[in-house]
Amino acid sequence: MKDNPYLFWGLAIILMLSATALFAPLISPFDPSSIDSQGLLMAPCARHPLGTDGLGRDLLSRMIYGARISLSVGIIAVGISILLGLILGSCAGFYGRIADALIMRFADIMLCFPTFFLILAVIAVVEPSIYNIMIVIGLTSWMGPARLIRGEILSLKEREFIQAERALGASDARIIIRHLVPNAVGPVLVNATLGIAGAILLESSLSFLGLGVQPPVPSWGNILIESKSTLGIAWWITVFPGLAILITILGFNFIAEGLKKIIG
Amino acid sequence: MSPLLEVKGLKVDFHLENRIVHAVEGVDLQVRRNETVVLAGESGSGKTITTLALTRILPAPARIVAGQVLLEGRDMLALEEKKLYSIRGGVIAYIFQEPASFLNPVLTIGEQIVEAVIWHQRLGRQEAQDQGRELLRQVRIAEADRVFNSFPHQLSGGMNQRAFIAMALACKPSLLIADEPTTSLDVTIEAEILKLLTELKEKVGFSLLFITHNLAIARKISQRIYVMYRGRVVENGLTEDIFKDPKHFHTRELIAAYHKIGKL
Amino acid sequence: MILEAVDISKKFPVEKGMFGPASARTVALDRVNFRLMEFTTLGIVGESGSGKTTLARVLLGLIPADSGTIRFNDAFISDFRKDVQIIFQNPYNSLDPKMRIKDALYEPLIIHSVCPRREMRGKASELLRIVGLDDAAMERYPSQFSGGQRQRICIARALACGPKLLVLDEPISSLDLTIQAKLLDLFVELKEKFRLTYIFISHNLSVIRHIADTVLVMKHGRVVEHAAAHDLFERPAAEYTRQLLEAAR
Amino acid sequence: MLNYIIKRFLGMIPVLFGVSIVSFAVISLAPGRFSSLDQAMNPKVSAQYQMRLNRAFNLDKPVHVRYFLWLKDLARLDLGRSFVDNRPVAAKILERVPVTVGINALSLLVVFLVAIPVGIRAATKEGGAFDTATAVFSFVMLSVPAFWLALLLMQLFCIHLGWLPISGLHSLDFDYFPPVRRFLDVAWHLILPVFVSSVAGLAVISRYMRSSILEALQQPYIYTALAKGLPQRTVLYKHALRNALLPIVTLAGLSIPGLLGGSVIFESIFALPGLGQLFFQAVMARDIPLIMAEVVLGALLTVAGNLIADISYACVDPRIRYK
Repeated sequence: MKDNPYLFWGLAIILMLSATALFAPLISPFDPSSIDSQGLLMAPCARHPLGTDGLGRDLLSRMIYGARISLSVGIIAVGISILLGLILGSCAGFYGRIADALIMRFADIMLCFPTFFLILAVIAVVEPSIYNIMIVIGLTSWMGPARLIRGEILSLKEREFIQAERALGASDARIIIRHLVPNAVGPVLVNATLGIAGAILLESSLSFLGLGVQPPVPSWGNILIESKSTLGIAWWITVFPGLAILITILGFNFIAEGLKKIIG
Repeated sequence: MSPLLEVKGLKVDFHLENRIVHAVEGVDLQVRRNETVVLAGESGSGKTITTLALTRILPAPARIVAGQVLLEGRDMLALEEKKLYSIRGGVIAYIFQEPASFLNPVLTIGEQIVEAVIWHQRLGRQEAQDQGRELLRQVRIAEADRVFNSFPHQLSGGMNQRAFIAMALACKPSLLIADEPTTSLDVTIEAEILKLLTELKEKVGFSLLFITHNLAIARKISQRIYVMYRGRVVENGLTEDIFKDPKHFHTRELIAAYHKIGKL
Repeated sequence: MILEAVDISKKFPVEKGMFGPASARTVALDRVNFRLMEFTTLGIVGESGSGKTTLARVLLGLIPADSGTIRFNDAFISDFRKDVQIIFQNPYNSLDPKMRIKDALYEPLIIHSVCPRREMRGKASELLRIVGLDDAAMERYPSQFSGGQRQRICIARALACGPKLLVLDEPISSLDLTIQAKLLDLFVELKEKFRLTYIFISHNLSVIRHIADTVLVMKHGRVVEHAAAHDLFERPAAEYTRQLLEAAR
Repeated sequence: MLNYIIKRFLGMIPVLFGVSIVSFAVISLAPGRFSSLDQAMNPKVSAQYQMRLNRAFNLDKPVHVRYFLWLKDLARLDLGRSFVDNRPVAAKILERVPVTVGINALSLLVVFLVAIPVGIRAATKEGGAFDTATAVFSFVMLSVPAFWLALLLMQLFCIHLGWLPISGLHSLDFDYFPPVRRFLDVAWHLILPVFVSSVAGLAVISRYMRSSILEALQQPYIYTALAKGLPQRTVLYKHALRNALLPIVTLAGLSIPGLLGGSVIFESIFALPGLGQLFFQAVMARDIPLIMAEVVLGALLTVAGNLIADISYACVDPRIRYK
């Protein structure tokens, strides 16, 4: 682990973050929606280490709960996209020309849409809730994993050690489990990690535009909505949530970089 | 009279991430004018690195740690980089193994020949192009004009190698180094290229340092042979002496394999 | 007779149409016929693009032939996947990089349940010994071996389920001459020891002369000549065979 | 080459057909229900909204008929009328195209003019200070949320230092400026938006260029160039660079969807009257015809971008030009 600093620091950041999200109720000094009447827009001080927002709510507590939103959206959205990618990608890779042509053409079509446009269009017609966002991000980002998995399968299928296994009489299932999966898991893992970073970025941008997680539920993105109106006044409302997003995405990018080193 | 090329105690190390590999451990060899010398050895014996070191076109991790390369008395290893430009291609020229990958895929054959002629002989573009077409005819390419304007991917392996030879001879070098030029070609085409090389050598007049692991070719075209094994010259002498009375164990092994499956 | 190929033909699409069938198709095999006697070595020789590798893959059922049949004599070949194995040319590609040598050797033992789980390690080390490698290889990965050693591991894997017919597709072409010579000796030794039949494919005529009993010369997917090795090298019938021999001398 | 282009054009037709189907599918989620937001505010308004939806999409007819009707209108560029101000959607979009395309083109230009030399220098001085500095910059810039970067820079340059305008495309008394002053005024307003929208591209393309050059320098044909005695400069700029630039050309075409997506955020933050801001407003107002039109337009621009990328790649790479 030591000779792979990227992986080490990446995992450190993400584990710390996951712990924060998991034990949010225990470690959060205040209830995220409790209002401190005397402390409207207070600068960081002993009571409120990260200051308070316009309604007097403690920023640290809201950010701790915000971690839950960001992580869960990221992981579940990518879970959906990887699952879809796995199913469609392996069908395209394994079951010959017709399935391959259809699935890949469908992926090309989906890739034509600027992802953000597509997501916003769907959210315009469907209520913007955290679950819808997870599903929408998942449904509009399966194309990358699908192409990756298809590519891995096609390149592996030609490799001689797969031919040798078939000559030995190994069944398709055995070849998939014993040979295709171990060789493909590395690149898919890297893609998934980058996918989570991307999904978190998407969620916070959507929430920042007021189309993601709806207040009062705290998410790093929607906390920043207020920063537009408090730009010159409350620097902490802009700096801290943004920093949290940056560090999280950096963490996932570090893990991806570290994994790339391992799979070579 | 003094030999055209004399290599004394040449040592080349590879500085890899965590270890140093001694690719060439003290090589001595000579090439006289208009002589054909073969540098024979199996993969990993250091024969290619030795020849690349002569004009210092080594890959990044390689370092020349000792030795002298005397070309007509001047030590190539002591020369300043700028001075080497006139030697490379002008006095010592190279032909490599896979013509398709050693030719630039996005430049025409003509352009790759002309740039050498212009650089060395300071000719005008038009004059250089005429000379280029003449060179292609000299290596017995029938449709010289078509090949001149074609890209490497449009030509067969044999045709690319002929064009490569034309390019190498563009500036009338006195020493041509051929690194397994026919290994990737079919048997019938290999015979043609070898015949072409020996004819050109007689007509144009240059020394040929031929690298190969194929002793049948070595026996057919060379007067003298150096046998390399694990970075050292383990045996050298007249071709027939080496075949009749090999001394070093590796040479004996090579000759035995040659008699069993090396010749028809 | 252990195997007979009758009129085997195969074409490969060149330009895959966007939706419709391929426009042009190259001929890989064109009505190939031959018989293979048991315990002999059939050499198949030809230049690149002659179809010899395609023929090997068709014989192993890895690619379907367009037409023609392959009849196995069930006195010798009863269980096709067990009795017929293949060795490929590129040793760097024929072993799963993510799998230890031990597991690679266990694969055939498990697939054909050659022996119970607890005896597998013993069987695997015996296979390694047969091809001249020691037990230390078990725990290592393919990347830690030279080309010649990897090819020996592939041979061990192919022998694991006691095959009768081994198809060798340019098994030594990408190796150094001295290692080629050693592997050839190993092939000859194994053939005697396990009473095997070989189909040995190579573009190198001297290797074929050394090991083959009968020789099949192929050009553009067609059999140009099929004769006993001695006759073929002394008195080649086909013009193309003479050209090949002349070029190699 | 010509048949390559024709094949690419023909290949585009099924893709466009698919795009129209997906766009219609996305939007057809809407008419059946309306979001809870409207219902909470005022039941009467939502009833009116529902009636307008029915008329705009002739909901009574079966799906496939509705689809063909929509497609017919689309083909005639009759994209229906905006719910917000009843103006034809096509007109509303058309007047905003120059702003978005302009900014995106500018940021693409900035990306390529800066990232390519940076990538080359980082590659030639591999492992040096410059190389590590650009590596860190790229890594962080890829992790920074673009909207947050915009906020920070606005705080610094607009509020704190006051060097740059905080939003809008031009100053208040823009109409009285002479032409040159107008140009400078718009340029002055675009400095921050273009920089923010090109940061991600800079990070990606400079790293990509660096690895592409390093890979090209290890190719066998570089040995041939050196063996011909060509100087380092020629080997780098003529032999390595020309091969290394090939993949960069396609990246330009492929980055269009990302740029379009990003413009929604930049144009909202910097209040620039472009397609992105229009799209954002349409989404907030549930202006279905406008949303549908922008989604299809976004896809068309992307398909055009892919086409340009394909064709320019074929022009640059002879292996495709001369099959």
